[in-house]
Amino acid sequence: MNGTLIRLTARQLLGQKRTVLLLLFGLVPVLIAVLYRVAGNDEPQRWAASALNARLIIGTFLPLAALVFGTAALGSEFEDGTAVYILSKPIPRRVIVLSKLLVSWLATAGVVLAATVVATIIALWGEPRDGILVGFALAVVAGALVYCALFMWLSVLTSRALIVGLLYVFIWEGVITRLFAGVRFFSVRQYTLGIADTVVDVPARVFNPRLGEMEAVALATITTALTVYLAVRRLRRWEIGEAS
Amino acid sequence: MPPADQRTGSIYDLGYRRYDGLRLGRQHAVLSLYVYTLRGAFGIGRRASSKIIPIIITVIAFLPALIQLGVAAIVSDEVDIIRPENYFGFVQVPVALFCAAIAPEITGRDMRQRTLSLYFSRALERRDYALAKLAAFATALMVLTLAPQALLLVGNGLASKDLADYVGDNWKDMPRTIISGVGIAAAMGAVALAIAAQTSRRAYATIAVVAWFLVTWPISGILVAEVGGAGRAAALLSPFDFVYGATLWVFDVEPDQDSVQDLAEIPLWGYGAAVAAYAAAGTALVIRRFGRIAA
Amino acid sequence: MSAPAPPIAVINVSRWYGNIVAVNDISFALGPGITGLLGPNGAGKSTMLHMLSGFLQPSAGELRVFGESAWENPGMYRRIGLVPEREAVYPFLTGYEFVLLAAQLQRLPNPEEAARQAIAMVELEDAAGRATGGYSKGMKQRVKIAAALVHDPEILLLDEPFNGADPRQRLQMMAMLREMAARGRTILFSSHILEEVERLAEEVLVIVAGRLAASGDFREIRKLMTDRPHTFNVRSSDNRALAAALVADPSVYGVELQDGLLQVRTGEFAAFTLAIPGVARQAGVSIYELRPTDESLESVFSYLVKR
Amino acid sequence: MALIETQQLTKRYGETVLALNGLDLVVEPGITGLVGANGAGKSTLIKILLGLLEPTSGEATVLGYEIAREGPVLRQYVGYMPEHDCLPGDVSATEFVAHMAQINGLPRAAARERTAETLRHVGLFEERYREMRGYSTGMKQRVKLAQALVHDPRVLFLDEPTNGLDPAGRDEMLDLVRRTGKEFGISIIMASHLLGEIERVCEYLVVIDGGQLLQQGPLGDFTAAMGVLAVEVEGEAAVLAGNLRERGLRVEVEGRMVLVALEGDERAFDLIRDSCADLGFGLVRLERRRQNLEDLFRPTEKGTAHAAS
Repeated sequence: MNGTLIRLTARQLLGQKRTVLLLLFGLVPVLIAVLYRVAGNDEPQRWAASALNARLIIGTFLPLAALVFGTAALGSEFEDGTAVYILSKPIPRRVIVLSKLLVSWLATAGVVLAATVVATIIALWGEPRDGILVGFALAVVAGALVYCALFMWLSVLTSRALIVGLLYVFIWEGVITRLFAGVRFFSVRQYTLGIADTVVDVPARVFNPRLGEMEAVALATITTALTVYLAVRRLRRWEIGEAS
Repeated sequence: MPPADQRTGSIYDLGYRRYDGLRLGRQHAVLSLYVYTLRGAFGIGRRASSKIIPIIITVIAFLPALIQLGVAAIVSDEVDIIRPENYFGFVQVPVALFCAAIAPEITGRDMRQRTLSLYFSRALERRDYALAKLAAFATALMVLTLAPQALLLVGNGLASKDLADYVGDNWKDMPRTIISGVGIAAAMGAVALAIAAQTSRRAYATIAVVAWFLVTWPISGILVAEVGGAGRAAALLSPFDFVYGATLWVFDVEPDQDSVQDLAEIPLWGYGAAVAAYAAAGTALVIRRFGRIAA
Repeated sequence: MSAPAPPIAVINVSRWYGNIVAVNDISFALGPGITGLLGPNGAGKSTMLHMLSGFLQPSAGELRVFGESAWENPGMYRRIGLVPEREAVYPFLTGYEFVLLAAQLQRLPNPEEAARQAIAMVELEDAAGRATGGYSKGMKQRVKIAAALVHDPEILLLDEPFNGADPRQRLQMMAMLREMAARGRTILFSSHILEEVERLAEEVLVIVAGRLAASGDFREIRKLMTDRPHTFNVRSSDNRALAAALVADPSVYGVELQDGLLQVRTGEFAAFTLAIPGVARQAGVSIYELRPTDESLESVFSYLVKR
Repeated sequence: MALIETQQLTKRYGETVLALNGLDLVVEPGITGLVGANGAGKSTLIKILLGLLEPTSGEATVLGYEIAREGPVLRQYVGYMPEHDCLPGDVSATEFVAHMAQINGLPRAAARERTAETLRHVGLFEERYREMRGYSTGMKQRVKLAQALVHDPRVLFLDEPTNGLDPAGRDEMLDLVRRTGKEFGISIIMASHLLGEIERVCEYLVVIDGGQLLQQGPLGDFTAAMGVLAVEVEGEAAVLAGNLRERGLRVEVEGRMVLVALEGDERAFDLIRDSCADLGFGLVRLERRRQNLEDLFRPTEKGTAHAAS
């Protein structure tokens, strides 16, 4: 890790305007939770776990935030032509990737975790939490890391990382995983939900992920390590564009 | 050709020549920009890498039609035929992808590369530019919404035992299909372009368009199904939901049990009105944006 | 220990992109001093500099910086400073922060002091507190140089460093580079403008169409370049009379009269320039303008290569 | 009919910046140089005449068309080459220029023919089928000129057309502009802050400063017997300089060049010639130096040169 790179990346990712937009974005699940409480429906546990957290936050907000930060942290350096300045320094490529990853992870996890915690507390106000709050908080933080690592690798692989990432999240994870059960082993969303299940203690009717707890933790770890390794390897052999 | 024995020769001046032919004016300019943009949306006339993504998305839009026709050709024609309104339910997804990937290119390219000043200094008004771009993008989306349906209609007709019978049975769906296809393209295209035109950075434009589709979708689902009450109006928030509601209205079909449209209890014509309102608002925003932008 | 490796050694290096050969079997070695890498646009200068700076892998041949391979070797950046051609900077950083960033990434013991010194070297103190996003092209160029110099590298590679600089800034940058060269630094800069290279470089490498067309002492090469068939454009008080007088001179191949302009073709550059003042005086003609044409690098080089 | 006429043309940006300040101007057809320092209002004027910007107040006509009411009609007959980059990188020059021709109302077939012809005219050959992203600055400038010319405009607005070009490219571009104006009778308005460029191309000069007309007139009025001669010799520059000083000229040495002040003295040409002949130096180059506008309007010992005329 390199403090200078971390500070630089933080300034790149968290411009004034973007931070405001992001906070508004994080506010949406909270508002929905408030509306839910006002309407006062039954089965708040099932709603908080399966609808709010699994579907809305982990299904949509987490990958979107990770997509923005994960691809921008390193990808914007290539797009803007500033990558030369950090690559022409005596810093191991591993340190560059890890520093950039750290910042994008913290930014993603920060926004989404805040939304998860506040929205879940509101949704389960006065109800037993049964590990839902802690479980999903943990899952969001872990899932943010896996997604960011994956998208960072994509961003050193292709200049259209954002589109590829979108296709992955919303076609592969969103549609294909639902149709073909075997694909669940290759879905970060399923890892994230599986990790939540290590803590969440509710009946399957309330929340039932498709991957076992241990499978999910192992696959998430492998995916992170592998994508970080691939990103570092790719960066080592990065060639400046011919035209640029 | 002059006869070979004719002994006269001429040397032609190949220098710059004046042009005194036709000048077709504004309409022609708008039409040219429309065609150029439409070609650009599918990467025609551009490098191979600009074609990949629009082609993949277009292929996705055609997949169900191709599968259905394949099955009909190989197995039998007794398989269930995909209803047009169901096809629209599916095709919304590639349309949304196309919006996310291509809308930022439609005007963003001109903004990034500062080509706008060349357009606005020509026989073209700013409003013309906005409308030509919008029309081209909506047309590109119609390729996705309508062409697979046309293929399906023709293919099924040819595969059926009696073509005349088939056409007769399905005739009344034609205008409905066209109205739905145009409505989806207009509403989604106008709003997506209005969002994308706010920034010249491709990445942010893409994310903003995606956020419109994907953040409103679960919100609508959750507010309508799980929260209820006033939250049911959220069905008009998500493009997937209001567009599908409008399709149901056009085809005069009842929503499925427990679907968003069923639970929201909004009269189906309300979705039709929403489609019109979104299309109008998006168009107005695009015109406004290019009326003010510095060139 | 054996003799120290030269700062830069390039041995039979080629680089191709698919079927396009950008650099074709080039060899040279560089030591301390200023070397100009000269060539028309698209000749392969940038490709060569990118390979030297470790951002492109040679397709064939060997490329050594202080005896080590430049490829996949970030450690060497401790001893190399790099000024890329692209204008891009981090727009949200001030000039000082940008240079400080480079100093910190180089892990200098006192980065603040080093950054201040580098900024002083390029005379950017006044603008150092402003965001680089608002800089002019010339200012961006200088702040990039400051960032490349901040760790006092032994080798400095500059890609078209004088683009966008006005004449005064150009002089100032040249003086700075000369001063670095005097301290034993190895400086390689690329340019497609002959005059720039002429004023700064003692040694020159000429790349044309991916090949090394000439190398060595600049004055000698300059002589080779000028000693070739030439065309001069002349305007005078009486073009017709001057033309008649010049045709008699053995150095002149031919003359051509156009409206208000006299074109003279000569086979011997030196002999012609020596003859024309006397010939004109004898004919009683005033010379208002005399310009050698096709001085563009492309034409000079294409002549060099064809020989 | 005047080519351009403006009345009290004013453009304000926000509260503080006054880019044009009640500009009254009449420009006749021909090749006209529009000079002024950066920020004098050159680009603003061009953009207003093209309809890219709305004036805060005042009126203008181009080719007899009122810009406020008849903009779209007028712009059929206008070509514009902006100062900044404006070319998409992912299409070929042919495709782009043909598109721009069509936007200007040319039917498709005519657009194609004119594109081929115009690109040839500006000197773009095999490259024209390639994507423009790989073009050099010189090639890009040529395409920018081609798109402004392709529809055969009656008036051409060029904003700093030599920006970013190397000396050879500069010469070629200026030559192209001159020929376009002289041989094809297209009126040209060329903005530049380098007087030397204007001098080589234009017949008339319009000088604006602080958003107002400073002066205008035929170019000869401005540059006759003014400026600096640059002399390059085969031999020691310092020796030549000393010799010329003895002959009574004001001389400076800059690198390999000897700079001679003209100061209205026609004899300088002959003195240089004779000096070279006497010293046995080869004369390699003798030309007027490109001059900054500031030099022209800087007061000299003889009083204000032209600024008060």
